[in-house]
Amino acid sequence: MEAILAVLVGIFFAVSAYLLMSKHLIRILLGAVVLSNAVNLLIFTAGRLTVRDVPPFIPLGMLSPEGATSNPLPQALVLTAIVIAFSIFAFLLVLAYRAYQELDTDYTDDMRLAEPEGDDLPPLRY
Amino acid sequence: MSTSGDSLTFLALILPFLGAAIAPFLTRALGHNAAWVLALIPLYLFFHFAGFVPEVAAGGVVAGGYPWIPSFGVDFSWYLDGLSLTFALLITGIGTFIVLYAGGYLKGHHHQGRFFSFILMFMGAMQGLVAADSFLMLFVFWELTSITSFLLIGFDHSREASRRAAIQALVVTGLGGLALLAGLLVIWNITGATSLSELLATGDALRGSGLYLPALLLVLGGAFTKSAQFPFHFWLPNAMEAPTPVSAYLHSATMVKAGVYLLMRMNPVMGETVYWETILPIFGGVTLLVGALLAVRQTDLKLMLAYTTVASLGLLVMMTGLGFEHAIEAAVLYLIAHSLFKGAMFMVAGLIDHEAGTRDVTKLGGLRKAMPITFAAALLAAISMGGLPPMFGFLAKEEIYYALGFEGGWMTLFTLVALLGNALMFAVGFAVALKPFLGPEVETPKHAHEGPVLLWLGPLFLALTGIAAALLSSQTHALFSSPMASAVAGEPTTVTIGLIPGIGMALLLSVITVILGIVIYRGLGFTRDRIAGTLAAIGWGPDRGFDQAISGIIRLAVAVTRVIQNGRLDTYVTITFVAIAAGLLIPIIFLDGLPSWPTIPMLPFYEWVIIAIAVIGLGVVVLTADRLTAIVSIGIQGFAVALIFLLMGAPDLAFTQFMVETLSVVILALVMTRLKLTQSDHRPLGEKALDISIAGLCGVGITLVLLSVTQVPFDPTLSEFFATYSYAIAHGRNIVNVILVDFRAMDTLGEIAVVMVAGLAILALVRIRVKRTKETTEARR
Amino acid sequence: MTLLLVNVLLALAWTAVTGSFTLMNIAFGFVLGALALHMIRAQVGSLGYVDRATKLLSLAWSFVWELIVASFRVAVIVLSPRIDIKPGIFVYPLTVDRDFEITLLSSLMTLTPGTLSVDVSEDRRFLYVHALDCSDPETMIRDVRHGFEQKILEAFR
Amino acid sequence: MNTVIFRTAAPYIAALMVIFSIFVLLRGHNEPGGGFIGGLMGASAFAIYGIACGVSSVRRALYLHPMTWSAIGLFLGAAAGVMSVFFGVPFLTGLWAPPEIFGIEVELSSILLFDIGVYLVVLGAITSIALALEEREED
Amino acid sequence: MDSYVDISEAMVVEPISLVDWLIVVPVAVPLLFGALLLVFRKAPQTQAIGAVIGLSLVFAAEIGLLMRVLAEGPFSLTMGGWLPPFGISLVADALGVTLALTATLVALVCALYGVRDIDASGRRYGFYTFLMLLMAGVGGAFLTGDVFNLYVWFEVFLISAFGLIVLGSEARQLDGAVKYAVLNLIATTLFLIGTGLIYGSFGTLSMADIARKAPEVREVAPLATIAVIYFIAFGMKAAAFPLHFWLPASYHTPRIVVAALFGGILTKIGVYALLRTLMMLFPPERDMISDLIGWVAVATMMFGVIGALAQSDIRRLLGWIVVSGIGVMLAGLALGSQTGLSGTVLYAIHSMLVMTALYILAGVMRGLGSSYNLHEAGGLYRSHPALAAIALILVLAAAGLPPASGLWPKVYLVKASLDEGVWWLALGILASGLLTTLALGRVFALAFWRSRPEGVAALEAPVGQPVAGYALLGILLIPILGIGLYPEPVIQLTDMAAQGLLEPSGFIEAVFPEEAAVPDVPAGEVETEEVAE
Amino acid sequence: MIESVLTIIVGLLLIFGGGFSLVAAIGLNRLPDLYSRMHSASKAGTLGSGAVLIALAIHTDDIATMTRALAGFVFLLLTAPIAAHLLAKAAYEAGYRMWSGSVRDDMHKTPEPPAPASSQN
Amino acid sequence: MNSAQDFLSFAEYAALVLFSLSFLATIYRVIVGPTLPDRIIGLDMLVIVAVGFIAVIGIRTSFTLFVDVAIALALVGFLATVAFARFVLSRGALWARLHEEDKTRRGDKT
Ligand code: NA
Ligand code: NA
Repeated sequence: MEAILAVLVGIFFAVSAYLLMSKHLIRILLGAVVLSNAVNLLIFTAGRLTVRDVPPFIPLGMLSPEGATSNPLPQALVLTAIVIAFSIFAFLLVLAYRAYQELDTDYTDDMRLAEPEGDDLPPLRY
Repeated sequence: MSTSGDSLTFLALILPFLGAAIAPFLTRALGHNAAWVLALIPLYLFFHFAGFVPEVAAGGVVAGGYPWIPSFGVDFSWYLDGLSLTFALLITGIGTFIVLYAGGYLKGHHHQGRFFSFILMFMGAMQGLVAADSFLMLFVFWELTSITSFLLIGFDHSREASRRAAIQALVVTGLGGLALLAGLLVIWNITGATSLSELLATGDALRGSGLYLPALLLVLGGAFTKSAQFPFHFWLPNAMEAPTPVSAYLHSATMVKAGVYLLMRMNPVMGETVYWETILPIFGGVTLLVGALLAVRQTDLKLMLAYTTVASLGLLVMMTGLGFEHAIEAAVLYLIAHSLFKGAMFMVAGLIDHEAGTRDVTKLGGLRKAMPITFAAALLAAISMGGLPPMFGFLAKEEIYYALGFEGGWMTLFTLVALLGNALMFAVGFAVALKPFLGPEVETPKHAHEGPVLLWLGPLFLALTGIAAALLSSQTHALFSSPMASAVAGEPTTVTIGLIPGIGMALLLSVITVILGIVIYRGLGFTRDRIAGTLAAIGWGPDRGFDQAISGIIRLAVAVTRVIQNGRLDTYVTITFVAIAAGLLIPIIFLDGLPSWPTIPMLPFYEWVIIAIAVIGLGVVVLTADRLTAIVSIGIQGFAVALIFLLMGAPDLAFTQFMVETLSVVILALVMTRLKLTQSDHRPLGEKALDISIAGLCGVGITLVLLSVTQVPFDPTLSEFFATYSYAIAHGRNIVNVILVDFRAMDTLGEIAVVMVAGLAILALVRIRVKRTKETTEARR
Repeated sequence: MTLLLVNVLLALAWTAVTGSFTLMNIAFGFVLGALALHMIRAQVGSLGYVDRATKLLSLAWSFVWELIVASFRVAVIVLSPRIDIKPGIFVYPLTVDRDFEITLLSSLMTLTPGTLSVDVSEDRRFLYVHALDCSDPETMIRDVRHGFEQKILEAFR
Repeated sequence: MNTVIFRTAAPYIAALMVIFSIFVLLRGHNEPGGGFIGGLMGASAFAIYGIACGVSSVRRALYLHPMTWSAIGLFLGAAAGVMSVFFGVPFLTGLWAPPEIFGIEVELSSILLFDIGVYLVVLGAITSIALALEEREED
Repeated sequence: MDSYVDISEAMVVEPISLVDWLIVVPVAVPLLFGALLLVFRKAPQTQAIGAVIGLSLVFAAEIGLLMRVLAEGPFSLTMGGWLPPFGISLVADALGVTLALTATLVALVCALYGVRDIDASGRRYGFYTFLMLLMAGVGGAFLTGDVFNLYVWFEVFLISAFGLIVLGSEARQLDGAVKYAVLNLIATTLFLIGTGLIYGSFGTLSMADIARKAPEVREVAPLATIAVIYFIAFGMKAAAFPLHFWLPASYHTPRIVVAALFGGILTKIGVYALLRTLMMLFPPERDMISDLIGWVAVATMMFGVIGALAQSDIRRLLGWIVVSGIGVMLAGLALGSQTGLSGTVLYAIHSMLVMTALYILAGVMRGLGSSYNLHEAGGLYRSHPALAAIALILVLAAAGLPPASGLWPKVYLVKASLDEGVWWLALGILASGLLTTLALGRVFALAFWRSRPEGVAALEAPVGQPVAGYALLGILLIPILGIGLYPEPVIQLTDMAAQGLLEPSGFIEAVFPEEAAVPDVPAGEVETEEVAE
Repeated sequence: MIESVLTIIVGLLLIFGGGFSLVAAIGLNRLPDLYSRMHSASKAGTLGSGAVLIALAIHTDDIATMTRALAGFVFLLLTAPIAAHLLAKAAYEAGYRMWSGSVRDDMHKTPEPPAPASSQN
Repeated sequence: MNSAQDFLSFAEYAALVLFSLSFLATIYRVIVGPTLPDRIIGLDMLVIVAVGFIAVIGIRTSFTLFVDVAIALALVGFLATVAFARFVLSRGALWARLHEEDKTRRGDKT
């Protein structure tokens, strides 16, 4: 199972890289979403999927799970990562929107206000 | 040899800096007369150091210090032998008069206090430099001289030439300082010595090391830049932008002599090698000739003197480099002599400038009546400079010729160089000392008369000291020259030369020098024009080269920066992913080794379907040209991931993922509602191919690493612990939740901080604009 | 009064999702429901009256039945070899005039296969309905009028 | 979204979602759920409410600015951790009061307080985001 | 039903002292204060006061921590009372505490400068909340002993930085923020990837646990790849060439106080993380890539200063100087020796202070009506000589010249390079220093010495004397000059920090005290010796 | 026995639900325009998933789970029509035309045309 | 009894097959569109199918906690559709026009 998910993670990662290398902010954002999913799957897979039928819950009346459960720790980590990624994504999205509003473009090659094209030479004299 | 901490010497070393701190206030209170008070500082220091003379003259060394950075083995320690003590005395002695001179010269200047401050700091730096024992202390004070001279050269800051000269000096001497640091550290590594005293005790360790040459080149880099050796000489004449007291000080006993000091200091441990004896004399000789010739070309008194300083430094380096006993004695004598006469000459030049309003030698004449004391001082200094008796300069020159004249072979060449250089300096020296004073009176911008005592006291005293030192040569030698020469040579050396010259080669050479000098003096105008013509024909020099280098560096920097920082996010991200692809693939292939081939398990078909949905969703996101389709498809892959979590036994994750995907799509749609985007995404084919390759490699890399990691035997201790105690202690059946709120609540605390800040940041983003837009629209109306 | 009903319903929903029918839990659900209603107080106008449980049940049953029947009808359409439909939008003149009732009716119609509420006119007198088979709107209007709409009126008036 | 149907239904759906979100929050310690999921769900509720009935209705419903709720949540979360200073145990150590409240298996504890903090933070922040984006544009 | 559970198997049962709680303060207090400031965001006048109180508490706590670390060595507290490695441990050692303390000082100065620099709307929309949470993230990052928790704190300060960088919402700012955000997102995600892989390889997240398990796990796990992933991720956070793009693209765009905060603190956390992970967790892997790190270091310092030379805008120039400094710090990591690491930590401290001061200086200059643009700046030496003096010291500090703080780390690093025979690294450090001298010397000559160019009017400036700015610069100058003149105390700290990286047993023992009890070496003697010293 | 019957009912509901879900999905692809497709999605789909939820409710022996499953069904019934209505209205107002084979469009003939899109909240 | 269980297993499997096919068919609609609302319908449908799918998994694994996920999805799943509808309402006109133009250009084949 890990092998299949490893391949899937690879696909997710490649897609996110491709999207992030785009010149359109919206696509970059989509890349960020996919990237987050790639990483979440990666952590999840790295925690092994040996037991995957039994969720990590302790049944009523028991002090601890009867047998093995799926690994809870990566789940907790991924949960944290999901929420963080979502917050950052939301920020990026609104940032992109505001940038679009102020700069009239979502095409990153045209977003040249902070580093204008053809910057002037600094003074050569003293 | 005193080794303990000596608080008075320590105080002496920091006293100038304390003086610098009070100078502005004192000047505010006393006006230019503050000079009288402030001069007490160098005067006190002079006497403090003078107190060591007997001990040092007797062959002793005054050393001491305090721990400074014990963790690094660095002390604040001093080492006063004949070399450093003589330097210290010159620095403080001449410094006393420089302070007084500055009092007169900058009288009424708005920033005279600041000037005092700078010059005292500079003095302190210079004094520390020559007194320092530990390498790093030497280096610190070395750099401090560069920095304070930067301030002094740029003192007249409203003029561009001053600023340029200051930067130039800072960069060139800064370059040298760094070389020196590297050199000292290399020496430290070779010998284990952290201080000069330790180094001097290591004997041949340095010379015998394989790293001797790098160390030598680095040290020479420091010395040559500081001492303005060709081709680094250009900064020094430009430094004439500084007020004259600075020039007088920097050029006589200090700053430029620091390089010579360093060479002399290192001579016992680095000298007497082929490299040393080749590089130093050659650079010194060339510098001597270049400096002297360029001096002739000048008409500005200060510039004439400045170039002769270059020449003199060349001569000193040449003599130091030759390294045999008489050469060293000559260097020592010439150094002392030069400090005295050059200090005096500069002060005279400044005095003329101050009184007559110009320093252009072609516009001056007949001042002898108006400024008799000045004339006397100038004349005495010029005599010393010209190497005529009864001045100390004469002794020095005799010793030079004495050293050079008896050797054959290559030494003949150096002899000729010295001869020519000396003759040229002779001519220039007298041009400075005579031309403004002799001849008919010339109308000058200001009506000249004798300057105030503050101004003429220094030059006169220094000039007279030149006589006294020569007349009392045996005492001078006993107290200063011999100890100094011994220190430089690294073995006991006795200087004997007196005012009564022996008949021989040396005297002959002296006579030739004088005759040649007079000839040049007579034809000064002619020579000047020829040299000017030649230089014009060349049309390039290191000075212009410096400008070209700087502007070249800046232009190059701009060009390079435009390439590496091109302002395009796309390029930045692409490069980042190239790095990531390389960082994933290269180590896994070459360092860690590839994972073994995995077995593909049997999955229920619906799990394949879910995985397929994820891949399809991704495919659509990538392939569609329409953004909205892409956004909808993002939802698909997100849901697929949630289902994968669900099927892998992670209902909480699936739950969260569903919620997050939903909300992501919601806010995407909300934002898209506000955008008016129609164009679709296209990349040129080549770029697309490149991006796909990079992305593909990244994907392969991640897969390989993850496979590799999942093939490591897993240690489930943590999760077993959580399962054991989740309910028993933490009272929760949902182990994931218990991890989140108890076992690893710290993560969650950080996480909610992220969420809150994201909310606030978005609020700020959306809201602040609204206000601004209103304002700008109002402003537009 | 109606708020009370809704509040009770919400409390029941709470006990349903928590699955614990203890008195304490119902009370807590009631408090929660009250809080939730308080938040939306601006939108909660008067709703009608209480105590129509049987009629509500009747409405619910007729809806479920319609849902199943009509779903089969759609299934037949979808699965037939050739899709033969005459879709269109017809206008349904509303008898009910309260927001809640309009909403309920429109939702029921949407859930019932074959019809889909597209919009309500500004004056709330007409419901625009998309039908998969729009060949005979009059019959459909009649069916709804005597079906859902009447049951709603009975249940909520 | 100017439609009677939506405007009428949305408040009830939203109220239902809020209730469900609290359920998810309180039960999270033992069953799927918890502060995050609950908070996300609550935020969804307000997002729907806002889309249907306008942002101002949501603001009125919340009394305080959603970011204030969020800040209160963070404060509660951190304070739940700091409480343990009075018991000589490290930061964020679970402190338990006698259990049994409201019928569901919830025990009063600093852990619950912490999870409520999480809930409020997520609810407030995401609601704030949604409202900021739903608000009528001015351009 | 409840069977007996031995709590001592799972938790620390002995009550802890209040002193142990000091380690929590740098995280908890900024979070609490940040939350409170947000609650009271509509009272702008309370904001600065609250922030300063909060940061002062943190500062005091960190001084306490430092004294404790000096007295007793590293110590640790595991959150939730769980036994390590099951709970998240905070660990205070010389490295973390020293950097945290410096960062807090810088933040305190920025909080005060913000009073002038941030308008009411900026405060209302959370400047001080962002600042506090940024510092919570920073404090957490410096003190946590858990790799995933480190990731979380990275995100906390990253998102707070996002908030700060967009505050004001000017178009230029948004442009810069986009690049900043996208590239930093990739970096932190890569960090998370590395952390996931670490968990997959070790089954643990506690740094101490990883460090002690590394020797066995190394046999089977792809640790070199993970180390490289961390190197890329933190290298990017630190703005190492060629992953530095985000920094020069954005640092000049926000309010100057924000730039001061970022320029001072943020990149150093990347350096810190590199030290912590590569040196402490993966030393053999670091050895494998040390040449790579060295090249990156040289390229960063050189391209950084080249970038600085190319700028007309002082703020952009400073951004590149920050980059260049990162290269210098990486040199110590490349060398991996005691001297080199000590130099790196020392440089990090120095850089925090000096870069913040330089940005604030730029702000004060602008506040006096001078332009950020070097073509237009001028005249400040005549009008404000004291400011010029401050500026000069800062220039010297940044250039690594005496009498300021930049000298010693540079000396250390050059010495370390030569010790290891890596002459080109030494050359790079020295050359970049020289070019920095040129770049900043030019700024001094142009903006201070030169009179304001013809035809350039003074820009509109806020009324009032820049006394506040002077005072804040003065606060920063004390340590800057202090380190320059008498570096010994700080060097003892950085030596200790470097020692702790090279020999992490102290760190491990702080987390797992039972490790220390294992007497497989005649530890008794060694320990008594240490105590005696 | 009762249990067996219930089990079989559960099985039948599962097949029924899955079948209706598939019918809805097929309808989604076969029907000619988006308005027709909404019919398929919002009813058959809801019924399909709803049937499975009811199956779950029957299958479980836990009252809490049962009520929750039924609540899920109710939630579906509450939300699905609202979503369909909103989307249909939006699509119509945005100008997505009906299939050319449509026979009637009363909405188009209304005296009061819908308000312009820009004024929407 | 046993046969009832067998039947249930078969039914579970069959339902999973049917739901999986529904997934794929729904996805197909999302991909081919052609209009934005078509894709949105697809996404909406996807959520509904997911609810059923999860419920089946819940029965199959007898972990009833899956039902929580399913009902949550049922409750919030329509949110995305609502948001998209809002988008279509305010910006969809443009898309609709573009789509219609596109259709005219290619000739209406539906
Ligand atoms: Na590209
Ligand atoms: Na690209």
